[in-house]
Amino acid sequence: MNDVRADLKNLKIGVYVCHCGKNIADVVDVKRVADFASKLPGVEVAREYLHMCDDVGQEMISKDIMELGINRVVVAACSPKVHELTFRDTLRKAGLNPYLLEMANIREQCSWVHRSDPDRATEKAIDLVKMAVAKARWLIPLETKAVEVTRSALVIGGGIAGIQAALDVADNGYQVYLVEKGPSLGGRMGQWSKVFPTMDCAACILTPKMVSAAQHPKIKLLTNSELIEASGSLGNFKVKIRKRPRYVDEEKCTACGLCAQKCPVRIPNEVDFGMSSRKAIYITSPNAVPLAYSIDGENCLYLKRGICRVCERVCEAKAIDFDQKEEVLELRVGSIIVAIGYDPFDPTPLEEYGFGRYKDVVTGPMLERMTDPMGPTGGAILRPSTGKPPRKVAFIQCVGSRDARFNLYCSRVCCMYAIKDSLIIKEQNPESDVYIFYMDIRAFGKGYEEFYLRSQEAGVKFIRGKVSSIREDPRTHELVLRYEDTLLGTALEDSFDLVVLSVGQVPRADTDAISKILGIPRSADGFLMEAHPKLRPNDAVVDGIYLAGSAQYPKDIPDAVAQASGAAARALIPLSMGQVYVEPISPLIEEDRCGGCGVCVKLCPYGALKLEEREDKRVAKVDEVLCKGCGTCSAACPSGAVRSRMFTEEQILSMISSAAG
Amino acid sequence: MGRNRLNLAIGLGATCSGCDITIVDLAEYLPKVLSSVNIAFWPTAADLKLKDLEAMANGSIDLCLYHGAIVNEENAEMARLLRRKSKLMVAFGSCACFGGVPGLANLATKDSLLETVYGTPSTDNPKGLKPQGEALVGEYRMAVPKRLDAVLPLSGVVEVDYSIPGCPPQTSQVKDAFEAILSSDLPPRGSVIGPAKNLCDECPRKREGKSISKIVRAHETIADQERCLLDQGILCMGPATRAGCDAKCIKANMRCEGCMGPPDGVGDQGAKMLGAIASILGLEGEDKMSEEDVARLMDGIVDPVGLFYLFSLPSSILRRRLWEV
Amino acid sequence: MGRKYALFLGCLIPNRYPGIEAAARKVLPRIGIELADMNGASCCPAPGVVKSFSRPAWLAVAARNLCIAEDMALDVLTFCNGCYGTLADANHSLKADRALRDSVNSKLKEVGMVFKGSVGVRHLAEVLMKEVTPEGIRRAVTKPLGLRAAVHYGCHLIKPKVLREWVGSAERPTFLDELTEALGAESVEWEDKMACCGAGGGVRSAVLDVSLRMLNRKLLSAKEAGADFILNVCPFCHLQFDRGQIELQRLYGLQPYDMPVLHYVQALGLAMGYGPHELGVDMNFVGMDRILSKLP
Amino acid sequence: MMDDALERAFRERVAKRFGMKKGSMSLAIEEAIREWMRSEEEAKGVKEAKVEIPLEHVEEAPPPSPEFAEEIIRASGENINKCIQCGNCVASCPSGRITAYNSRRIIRKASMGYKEEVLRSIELWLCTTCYTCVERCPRKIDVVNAILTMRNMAVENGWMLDPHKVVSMNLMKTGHAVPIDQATRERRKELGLSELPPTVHQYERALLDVQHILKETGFFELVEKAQPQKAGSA
Repeated sequence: MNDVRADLKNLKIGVYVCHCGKNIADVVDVKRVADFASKLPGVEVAREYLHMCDDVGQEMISKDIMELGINRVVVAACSPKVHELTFRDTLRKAGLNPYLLEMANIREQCSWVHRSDPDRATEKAIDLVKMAVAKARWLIPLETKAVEVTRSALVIGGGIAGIQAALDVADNGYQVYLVEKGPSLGGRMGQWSKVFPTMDCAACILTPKMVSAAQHPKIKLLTNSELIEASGSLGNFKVKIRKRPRYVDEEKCTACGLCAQKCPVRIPNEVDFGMSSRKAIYITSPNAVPLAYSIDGENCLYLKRGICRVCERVCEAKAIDFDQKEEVLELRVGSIIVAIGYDPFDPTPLEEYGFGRYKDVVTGPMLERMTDPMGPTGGAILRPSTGKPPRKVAFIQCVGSRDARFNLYCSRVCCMYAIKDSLIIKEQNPESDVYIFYMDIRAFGKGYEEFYLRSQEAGVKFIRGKVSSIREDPRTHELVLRYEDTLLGTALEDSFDLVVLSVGQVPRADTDAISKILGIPRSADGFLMEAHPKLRPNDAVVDGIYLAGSAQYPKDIPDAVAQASGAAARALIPLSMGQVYVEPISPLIEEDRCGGCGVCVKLCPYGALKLEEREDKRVAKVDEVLCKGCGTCSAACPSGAVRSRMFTEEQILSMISSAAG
Repeated sequence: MGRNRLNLAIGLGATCSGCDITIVDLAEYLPKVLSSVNIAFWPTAADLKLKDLEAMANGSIDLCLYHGAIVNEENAEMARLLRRKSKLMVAFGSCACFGGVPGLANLATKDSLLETVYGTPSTDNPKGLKPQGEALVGEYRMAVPKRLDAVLPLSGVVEVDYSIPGCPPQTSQVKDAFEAILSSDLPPRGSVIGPAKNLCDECPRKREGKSISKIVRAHETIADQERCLLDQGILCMGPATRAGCDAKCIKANMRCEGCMGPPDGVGDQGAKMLGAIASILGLEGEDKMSEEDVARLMDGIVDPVGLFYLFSLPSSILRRRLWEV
Repeated sequence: MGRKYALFLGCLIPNRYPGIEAAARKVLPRIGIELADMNGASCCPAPGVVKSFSRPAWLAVAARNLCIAEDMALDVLTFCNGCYGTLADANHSLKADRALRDSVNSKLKEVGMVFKGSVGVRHLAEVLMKEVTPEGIRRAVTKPLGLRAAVHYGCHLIKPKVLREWVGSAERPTFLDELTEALGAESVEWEDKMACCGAGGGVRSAVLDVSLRMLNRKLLSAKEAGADFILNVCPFCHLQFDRGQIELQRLYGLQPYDMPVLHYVQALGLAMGYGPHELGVDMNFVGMDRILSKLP
Repeated sequence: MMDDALERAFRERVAKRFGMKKGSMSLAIEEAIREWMRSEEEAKGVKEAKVEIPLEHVEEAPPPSPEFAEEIIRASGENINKCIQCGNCVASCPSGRITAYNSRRIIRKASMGYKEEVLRSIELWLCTTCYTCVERCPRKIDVVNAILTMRNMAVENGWMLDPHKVVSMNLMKTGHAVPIDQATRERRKELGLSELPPTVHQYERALLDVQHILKETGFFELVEKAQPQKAGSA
């Protein structure tokens, strides 16, 4: 295992150039690439074929391994992200060490990006193959390592996605820790009243799920809790959870609400986006799970200033417990599902819409709260300025979405929720006029286009044009919208008494913190990045961590639930396998070269390196479970003692000289 | 030592001759060496002429220790001649191994070098004379050897069998080399005679973290004798330098300048050290640093080539500076 | 305390509204802004017209003006939004784009100049806001105006915002209102306050009626808001508001708006106790009686 | 001042036409002014306030040239093909509110390659370069930059409005787009300023430099080759 010198004798390299149907062959002259490769030193055979990844292609490679004694394989095809595992398997089945494979990406890096210049794309493909062959000469056989798995899972986030994922894993018989930052399960869905396109009551379908999660024998629910530290890898994560005190004994509290009645502190209610107020001891909803009050330590008079304790005096169940302390729990889990959800976009920076300045300009989620019987208006849609029902309502779509100044992506839910709310307004007051200003209506889901039609039939007017500005008429307090009806081609002005900004979903404020703790990167839009956008949409980039719901990208409820079940199924794989194989990515430290200078130790982003004291010397030592194979240590080691097994200096240098030569 | 004496040559190129002194420094061991060798060629110590050397049969010298860099055509010719005559060619000292201090000339052009040497105000050269390639002196045509475009290590002109780095090499290394040769117990060809590890292995100092928040130049402080110099912000080359010198400079509270060259497995000493420094520089609190903070920190590195490539520029991937024509 | 700037006059200030120039030369040194003349400067050249015809010509002439300030080693100060638009944007492009700079310098070489990118371009409003500060203005004011001002920012002062970070908000900036309030005036809220006066882009010179109809909306809304006068920081907006009123009257027979127009330096002069004549305020087309009679 | 009877009559009419509600007065006044302006113009023989697109310019629509969009993108650096036709620019446009100027349509036409139609249209010259659309464009297209680039192309083709030619001549002759006049000379003296400002007006050598630069950059040539073009009334 310590021998990192490649066997340069008896080299027999096989090169396999893939057409990828027409994907590669339409641009790159695959025959020329294969002909060229066949003349490279050490190459025994070079072939091209329609689909190297199909049965016939793989068979071609294994036959060569067995019959011609090929002992290094170079596949010139797509990105290793797509098929490296496929071909490693081919090698393994043919009896060759799977790490004696090198891939040249002549699809993404040649044919796709240089479609307009086939000649040079072919030359580049030849260069890449030349480099891959040069590297292949120096490949060394490596072994994967089997590690025992901790058979439990952590689910972060108690919204609909987190609940679904937790239930699926627990129903398979494995222990789940469901961590929720707030005092109750429910998440964003818990804030909505009716959901599209069926218009059913969100609480009616969500509450039973919340209850089954809370009562599930295999689910340990941790509310008021958040992840603060994580280490380890697939199969064996070690996490630390900080559990903030509730100051109310969940078991004793009967949720009678007397405490909140008497509590003297009044603060804006975040559930209602500040449209109502709550007390320092509060419950997020009458359907909350666990159904127990909670004291907000930031605002409680006793906890902040040592006075009051009214709640304690009035509580007949004696449930108030100011002695509760913050706890830090250390858990071991085999897989982690991240379902931290999203925040609604804050439209304040779009100054042309005057949100925050004009009372009657509200966001879609604020309107949602008004439609909730338990919301700030008891379910009635009212103008905030007058408290009266609006007669003319405008919805402005794509506020902060599909907008290069803010978020370029489409938020996927705003068209449908605006249509839903337009129908609710029409239901509540059929006389009212409702306009939806849109750029495109995206009604892509099952039953969505039908829903759109229903809204048109109800008399909602759809105007294709982005509203440029909102101004309040100082006399009438009506909101004057400027827009172009682009289908008519005329610039217009019209007055409304309520304007709803259809804001989209943005990554939750704590996404960055979670991404750093778990070491899972974010994509350019700020959401957590999936391992592959098409083939591994449920996996985070780090093995053993899975994504569910809007943490990955804006989603509506059906999509969030579907992805949650998908993530749960993925997370169950290591748990049910019991063992996982760790890639030989950790570096090899050549002890006879290491002088123990310690440069690598401080540098390792995963804390996987430490100096080990020997009799008369120190040497660096790597923890293979913690190591993620980033290669930082090997690049930084000033004495060349740390070597990345899959990117040895010889491999890289030979690639460079073959490219230069 | 019953058998024939070894034919020994000590050749030299652009050298300060400190390497010669190392041999003399063998002290009590010297008689043993001298009794087992026959000095075939050693311009510093023995009166032998070029034509004597030319007259020898090819391969008649058993061992040639060559010190000094290859700077001009004469050096190159001498190296090639000795190579032909010698069975074993050893690059002796850092100039021969990597180009050494004379290698820093690769930062200048031929003209600017002459300008510096013959044209600075401190030079007594009222007529502003500069060496000519060729000149007639009376009836003789005198030629100054032509300077090469770049300073090269010995391996730049001939094949080298072994290297003994150091400025100068340690007497212990020389002893080891002689022992090995005399007993015919030779390491694989191409090896460096010396420990494979870096200097930290020999360094007695205590190291804590490795994270530099401020760069301190050696003359700006009196370093703590106990603690790792890098931890104190002094850019010690130890981590990227071969051990074998017994950390002499370090023990004198002086940073390692890297004279032993890179340890085994490292091609480019300066680049490796730069890589390490870049990795640990400002590591602590890096996320809070502005562009300006980073720039200020980097400005602490004065004369980076002189700092990281004092001995190894000609054998590095940089090799020499290029000028726009 | 006190900073020296290269004063860029442009065309309209010296050649149509010299009162603004006179006011600036009197008032600014008293609040710590020293002015040095840019001898031989030309038209900036106008961003609406010249830039519309030939970007290379526009850029080269602008670069020449910048070179004059570079030779003086002073930042450029202008109180015309058009000049600011041209000089600030040209300066930015030339500093950012080396190829552009080289091509312009090849033209400048023939007149013995070279653009180095060594100075900045400031609008008076920026300098007043950031260096003098509203508090500094307030201290210099001896006769608070006590009037209701319809503050007009003008477009090129605040947009494109990418090149004017100091502006803060392009939709609802507040700095000019703060500077106006510092004069003891009230800045009224008026519809279409941020709208264009209609003069720019070559529209006023080529299609006057379109330009005047834009102006008419602004004047109507200023009047409705009960403003005593329109305050601006640009001689072209100034000209549009001032002469435009007369043109609306003459060409379309509208009732006179009788809405006085003041450039900020003139309003500052009044608030510092200068007489209207010294500030050339009486050289406007629209009479000033309405406000002069209200002044303390 | 309006007499009371007239005012009463006006108010009655307003109530009839616009209903008794807030804001109707201002709507009525605006309409009245518009009506008034139109009748005054007709009476005085002033051309109609709406900008006319001269017929000869659009009589034969040439076929689209697909490379037009590419030319604009290359010259301006603005990828007009990114436009999603949301109309935000038009709704933001102070000029578009009162004229036929529609920046969205110009961008669309340019993107589709209707070169002649775009470059020859008077619409192209109705942008006041206020940049409001630029600030609000959800695709971050600098519409003004694109429009100015198209104007440069129009001028390059010899299409320059007459009044603009006058401004350009001023610049070439005097170094100022708006040169000094006799009345201002007098006012300057009255204000204690130098009769001529310390600009190119005072420094002849500097004027020659400016003229040299304008020649070198081809400005003289551009202006000379401009064909006579009518614009709106002045």
